[in-house]
Amino acid sequence: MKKKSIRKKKGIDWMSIIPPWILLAIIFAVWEIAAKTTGISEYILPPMSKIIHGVITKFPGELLPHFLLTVRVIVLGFIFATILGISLAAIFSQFNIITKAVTPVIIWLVITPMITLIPLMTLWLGYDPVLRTYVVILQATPIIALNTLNGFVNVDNDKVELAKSVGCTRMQRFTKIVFMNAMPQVFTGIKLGSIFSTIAALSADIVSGNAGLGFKISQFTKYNNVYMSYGTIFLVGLIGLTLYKIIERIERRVVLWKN
Amino acid sequence: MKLSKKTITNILAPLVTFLLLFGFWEWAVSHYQLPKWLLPAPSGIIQSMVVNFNDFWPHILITFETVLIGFLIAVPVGILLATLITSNKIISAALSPFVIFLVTTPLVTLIPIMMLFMGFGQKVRIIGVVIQAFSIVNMNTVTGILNVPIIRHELMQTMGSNKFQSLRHMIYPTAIVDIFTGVRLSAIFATTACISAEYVAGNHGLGSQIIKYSQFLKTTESFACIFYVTIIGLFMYGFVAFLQKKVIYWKI
Amino acid sequence: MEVQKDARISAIDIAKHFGDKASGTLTPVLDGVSMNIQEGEFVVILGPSGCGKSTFLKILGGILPASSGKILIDGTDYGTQVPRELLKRFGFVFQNNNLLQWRTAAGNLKFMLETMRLKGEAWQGRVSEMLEVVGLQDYQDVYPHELSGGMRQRVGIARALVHDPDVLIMDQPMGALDAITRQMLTFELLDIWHKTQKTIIMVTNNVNEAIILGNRVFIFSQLPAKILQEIPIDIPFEERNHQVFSSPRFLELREKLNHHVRATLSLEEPA
Amino acid sequence: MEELVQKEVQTIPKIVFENINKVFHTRKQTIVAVKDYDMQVDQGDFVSIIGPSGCGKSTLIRMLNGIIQPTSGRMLLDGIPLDTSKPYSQETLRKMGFIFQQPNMLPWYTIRQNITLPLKIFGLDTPEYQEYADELISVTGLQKFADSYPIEASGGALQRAGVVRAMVHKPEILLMDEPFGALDEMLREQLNMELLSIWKRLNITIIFITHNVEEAVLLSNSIYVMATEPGRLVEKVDIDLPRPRSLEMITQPRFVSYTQRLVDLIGSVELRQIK
Repeated sequence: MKKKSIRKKKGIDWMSIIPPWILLAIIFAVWEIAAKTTGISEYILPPMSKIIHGVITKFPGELLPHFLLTVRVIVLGFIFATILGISLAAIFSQFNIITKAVTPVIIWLVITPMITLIPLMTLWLGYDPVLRTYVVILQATPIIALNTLNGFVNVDNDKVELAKSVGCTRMQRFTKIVFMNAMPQVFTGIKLGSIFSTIAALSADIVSGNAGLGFKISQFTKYNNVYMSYGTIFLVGLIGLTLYKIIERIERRVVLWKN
Repeated sequence: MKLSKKTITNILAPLVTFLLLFGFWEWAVSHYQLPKWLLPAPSGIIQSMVVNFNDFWPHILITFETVLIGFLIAVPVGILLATLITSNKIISAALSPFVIFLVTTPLVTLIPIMMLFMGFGQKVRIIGVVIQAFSIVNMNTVTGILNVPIIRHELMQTMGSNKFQSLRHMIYPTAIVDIFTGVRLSAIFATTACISAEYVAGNHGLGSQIIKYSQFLKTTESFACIFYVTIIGLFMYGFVAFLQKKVIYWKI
Repeated sequence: MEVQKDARISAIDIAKHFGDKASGTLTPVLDGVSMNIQEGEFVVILGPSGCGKSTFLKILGGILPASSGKILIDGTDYGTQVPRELLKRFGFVFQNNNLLQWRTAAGNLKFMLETMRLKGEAWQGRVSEMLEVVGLQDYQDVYPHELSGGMRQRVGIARALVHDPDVLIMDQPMGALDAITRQMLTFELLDIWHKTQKTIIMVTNNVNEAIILGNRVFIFSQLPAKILQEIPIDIPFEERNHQVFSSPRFLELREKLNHHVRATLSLEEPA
Repeated sequence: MEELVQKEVQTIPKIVFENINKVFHTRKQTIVAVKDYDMQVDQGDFVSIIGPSGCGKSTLIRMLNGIIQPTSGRMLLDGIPLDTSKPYSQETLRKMGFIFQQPNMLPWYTIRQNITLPLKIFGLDTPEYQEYADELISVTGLQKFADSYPIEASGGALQRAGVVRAMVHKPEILLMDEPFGALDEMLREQLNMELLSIWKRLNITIIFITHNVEEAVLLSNSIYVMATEPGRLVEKVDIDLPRPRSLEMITQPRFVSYTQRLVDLIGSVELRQIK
């Protein structure tokens, strides 16, 4: 029996791949010309060629340890925050009274930037850079939990009726229907969590000022190597963008039904 | 007005939770005799918030101004730019990765450079807040506009409506829910951005005070500043919710 | 209304209201509906949209509790709510198919077996068997968003049959389909009923469907719904095919049903 | 009968489709939505187009209304060819009213604001047109919903508002894309009769798209039957049932013979590939 799957092979969508690269080339060119011709001092607008060259040469030696530290802090903190955020939301969503009681507390944690705790963190936990992961967890978990909780609580009525018509137990209802049904909301939370993680990690770098790309950026600026500052900022941006794109790719594979 | 059972639980339950949380915090501090420099008790913090109010007030004002002004600039800029981006297929395809790049690059990294040519003043921090806050509004507005159903575009086409008429009568109202998601997030990003900017640029604003007090082990004052930041965050959250109620009047 | 002893399902004076008098949001939906349904019968409920037909079905299907009245299954009285363990013997087909979008067609059927803890090869075999009954054996691993409306509806029907229930409850199964697919699916449904000999209770607002499928048609009134008419359909199974539309008996019944239903509309000015 | 013939000779046809083709190129495949389509509709005629989903019926009227550009072929309105290279002028668009399958109301405007929106966009916001809008609203029994928001109105009321909105700028042609497809049967019959009375009173030309064979036979003078892949005209069936049409006709033998013939025409095409 020939298994017919009417899923057509997805052609590569050139339309969304080519234009961004062209625009990137244009920006690089314009930046280069502006830096070279308009006479703005190199401390304000270094030429793009110098920035790229600087980053490539300095990366293996000077930048690599700080790059690895910041990436480790972001990724570890983000993954832990995602697991923590989703499991907390799963627990809180079980009973309506708990959801009502806890949501305002989560909102309080979201609107109070957890990075306000960074100066106290160094006081409590000392200067060990790895401890910045805790700041990332504190900053990212509430936003992930809030969106996930929203997804778990607002289940559309049809699905609730389906669960009742089949006589699902509470556990079955959650694992087989509610959890997957909330995936779009969960991924919104996770994407926001990744953005908050980068912000928290870089803020911690700059405040504690002894390691990490954030520290290198303020150091480069202090010693007027402005082209290296720009290079490192682009590097940080790339980390954030890559993390975001990885999450988007996973989402496309998990949430199949959203076009 | 008879409070129905539902509204009671909506107010009572969170109240009880907060009381429990702060109660536990208060009990833990006194029970384990934690020194004030390590972890102050909530009562101590609130007392400091009241007693040293005049020292805090100028910084609260500066932080609040920075967040509010940055937010009020970021929202229109974000929406307008999103409208431009989505007006043409090629532009929107080209710009979409950059829209995300702006959101995922923490502004705190830009502050050191901006300080080079703009000094320590509040201007730097406001611009920083605008950059961080506008990018999230921009991203959500782009999503909202791109999700407008085709059948509504067709409706406007059957009336021969031009771009502005379509935007005013159909596109913005349809996308308004996504736009407000962006606005709500932008308020949160604005507060976060302002604090991280104050860590680096200058010694005004609650962010700088938190660092100063923590360096002198005045943890109670640090926490007082953190609670003031919460109040600012709460105000922004309430302000956006109020705006949403006024603008989106047709939703139940 | 008294209970018929050998009835498969009996609903006695079922009433239902939403909201409560205190907050002034009391809206009565069902006002004393009674029905005795025999084994292997195809009962159709016909009535204007928004008249509480679906609510009555959801009460029978154990989704909603009745506000008052009695539900009896095989003679035993279960009061206002069908107990959870009994739901294994019911299959519910929703109007908008209500498939789990993250599971394939076969996955949606397996969902039923998993939640009802029906393990073993025999049951797994039924998954492809039921998909074959609705003509979708080639689409086992296809996701709902890749299927057309008609095909999704058929997966919904297969899902309601996979755990071999005694009673099939259908809430306007063809409501959201275009007229051509709807007519084809009607005859397929008749065929499925004939092959599986299940007891079926279906709600529809389409008079043709009611005559082709039903052997008894109950006409519901406007909100709050009560039974206005009970009309037997005496067209034999063999004659219920594409040619039936022009048979005099069909046209006569159609006129009769239309007349009664239009009567329910005229009670209240056009919606 | 001669009165009909005499009318045929003089007047120019209201709408003409000449060899219209439409091909959609998507990343995965190309679809021939409409192939070599010809049609002529006279002023005041009521024409239906029926066929399985995906046979290009909706594309056809969207091309006439300028929402979609045809790949090749010509369309004439009152004998004048339509320039499909650029969006239509407001004068051309004002001649046509489009009715969608779902009501397509804007939830932030009241029913009355939705209905009078075309007047604002077309620049016809004069008291005379506003009065006409009010008259249409009362004729179709919508006064009750006029000042409420779409979320508070019933499906039937919303669909009626959609019809009124398409007529508020006094168009000469109504293009209806399965307007009553989503409604239940009783309500559909009611709206069909109301549509016939509006059509007679305003002497307006109507192109009606539907899946429902019975609805097409009840409403139209002639029916164009289409098939899918590629979307093409299979046959044109003229309905010479007497006017005015009534719901009682549906069970009469001549009516049933028409519906049977059309079902066979569509049925034969459809069964080959179940969509």
